[in-house]
Amino acid sequence: MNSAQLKSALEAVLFASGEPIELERLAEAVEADSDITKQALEELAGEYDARNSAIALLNLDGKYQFSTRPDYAEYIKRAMEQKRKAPLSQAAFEVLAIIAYNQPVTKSFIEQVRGVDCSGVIASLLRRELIEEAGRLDLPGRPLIYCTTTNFLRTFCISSLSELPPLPENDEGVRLVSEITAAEQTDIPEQVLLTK
Amino acid sequence: MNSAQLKSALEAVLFASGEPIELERLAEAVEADSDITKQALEELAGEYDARNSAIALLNLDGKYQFSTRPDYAEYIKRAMEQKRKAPLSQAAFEVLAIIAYNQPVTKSFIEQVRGVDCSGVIASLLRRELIEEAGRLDLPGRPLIYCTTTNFLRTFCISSLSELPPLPENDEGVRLVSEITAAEQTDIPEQVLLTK
Amino acid sequence: MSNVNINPDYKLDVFEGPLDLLLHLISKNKLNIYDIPIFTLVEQYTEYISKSIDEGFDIDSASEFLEMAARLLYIKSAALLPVHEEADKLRKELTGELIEYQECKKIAAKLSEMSSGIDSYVREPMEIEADRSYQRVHNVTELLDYYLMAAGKKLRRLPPPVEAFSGIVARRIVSISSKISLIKNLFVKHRKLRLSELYKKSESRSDLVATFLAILELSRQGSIYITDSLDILPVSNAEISDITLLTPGGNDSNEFSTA
Repeated sequence: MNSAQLKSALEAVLFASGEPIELERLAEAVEADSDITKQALEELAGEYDARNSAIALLNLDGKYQFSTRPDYAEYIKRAMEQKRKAPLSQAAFEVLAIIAYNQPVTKSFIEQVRGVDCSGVIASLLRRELIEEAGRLDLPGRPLIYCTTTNFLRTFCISSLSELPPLPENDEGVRLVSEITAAEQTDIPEQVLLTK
Repeated sequence: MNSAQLKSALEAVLFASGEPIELERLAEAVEADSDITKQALEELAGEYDARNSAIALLNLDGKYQFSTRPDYAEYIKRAMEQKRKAPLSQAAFEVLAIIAYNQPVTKSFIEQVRGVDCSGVIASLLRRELIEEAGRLDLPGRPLIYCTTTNFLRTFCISSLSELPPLPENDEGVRLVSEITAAEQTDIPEQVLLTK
Repeated sequence: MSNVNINPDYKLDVFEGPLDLLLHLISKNKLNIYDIPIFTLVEQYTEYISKSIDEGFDIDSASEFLEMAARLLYIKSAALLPVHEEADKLRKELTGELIEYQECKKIAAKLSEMSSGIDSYVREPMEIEADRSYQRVHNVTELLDYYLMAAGKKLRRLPPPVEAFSGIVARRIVSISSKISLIKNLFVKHRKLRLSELYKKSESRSDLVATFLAILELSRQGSIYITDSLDILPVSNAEISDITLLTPGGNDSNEFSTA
């Protein structure tokens, strides 16, 4: 690997990682001597500086990391906060509704009701502060449980969960969900947790 | 803000966000006109290409995202001690093909074409963010429908669905069709309908 | 059961499903996919399945393969009847499925060649102090609607709107039955249709193939006649003199045997 290839490989690794990485680990990853790696990193950092890039390659106590320069923090913050206004997806609404009516609930419960993997949706609802973690169930695997937040109440203009519209009594789906709830809460918790 | 500053601001926002961002959202974040923003993005992408950076600025269906070029996957995996991304299976490619060309589609549609249960494959494609839920059909049972994601575009190195390869010419179909055409032209309709 | 051309290296689990296995048998034995000799196919298919099971293939994971075996046997038995219209219909349905699946496989292969981007990596968002809490406001009744939707059994009073079906029928891999209804609908407005016009409307090869098979099916059902000049007429409009080919009903004209 020539010097340009070495720098590119390091650039790719540092970009993808996000976390600060030790010189030794970088050298191992690109299969180069650590002195050569160090030199390549310094050159790479110099190139980023020379072209006044918005990104800088930092050396933090022997660990290397790409980071944006502080001058741009305002734009970044604005871009990230724009997402607050993006409407919830159908999937997000459904997961939120399931949590609201059955809280606290585990991820496996939500997935049983919806029949699909919901990890991404749950992560996004957490970021948007519509739900929060409410501890772990004292069951094998100690699954996390989720409930809604005060931001949830604000979003739906209610002052407490008691103001949620009542569920229809004769809806088959509602009955089905309460069966899952019953199963989860009582006799056969292992099974609930293992049927994912 | 001059053109160099604009490009730097965009670079910082895209780098920090990690996720694909719509042109409009970028323009808003850097407080510039969207045409000017678009031009700056194209220039920025060109600069990354011109210096053979290990990082590329992709346009995925009007969203922009930085990504490493595929050549460096080995180093990244090694550095991040990541398990090799499992390659996509034949089944996964088939399900993706059906979704990509017919989206949005239900699971039962996919299963009808493939003649087998596809729950596992769909769950894995959802987890890998190659497909996503796109709501439900307003039909009894309210089935979920699926479509492809921007990650799908990135994985297949295209920037919009219109760049998908045209449906392959079915060899048998070509033969069939040319026989039809030939027969039609020579006024032998019996042949048309009795030939396969 | 002889001369089954099976590569011993192939095990049942290398096939993506019964359609995949059928396509394999069809190409191995150079059968015509547009005119599957059902008897040959049934024999080879069942022999392959039973051989795989003898060799230890898990019967539980073979349910879809067994279902197809049952389906093939059913078509075979229907084909033994003196009037075997149903067998032809079922056989053509299977042909349509096989063509569709064959296209699916070809596209999948192309996608597989294009998938180098799977090795590109993106970043996790940087940890930045930013307020990401949701900002919009919704009516709380929406939540109930979504809850019932997720529970999957929302009661409905009205039939679903036409657009609701778009996800099902908006497909470029074209089904023959949808083509049939399309052609039937055209007759609501038109007294006759030109065969060539129908082909021209086709947007892709599979569309064309489906159009062709749909016309075959309609003429077999006796719903349409095709004239010498390749006009297609619905039965109600057909003059006796127009009926020059493909008279419906008789057993002989049902079998689209090799030309």
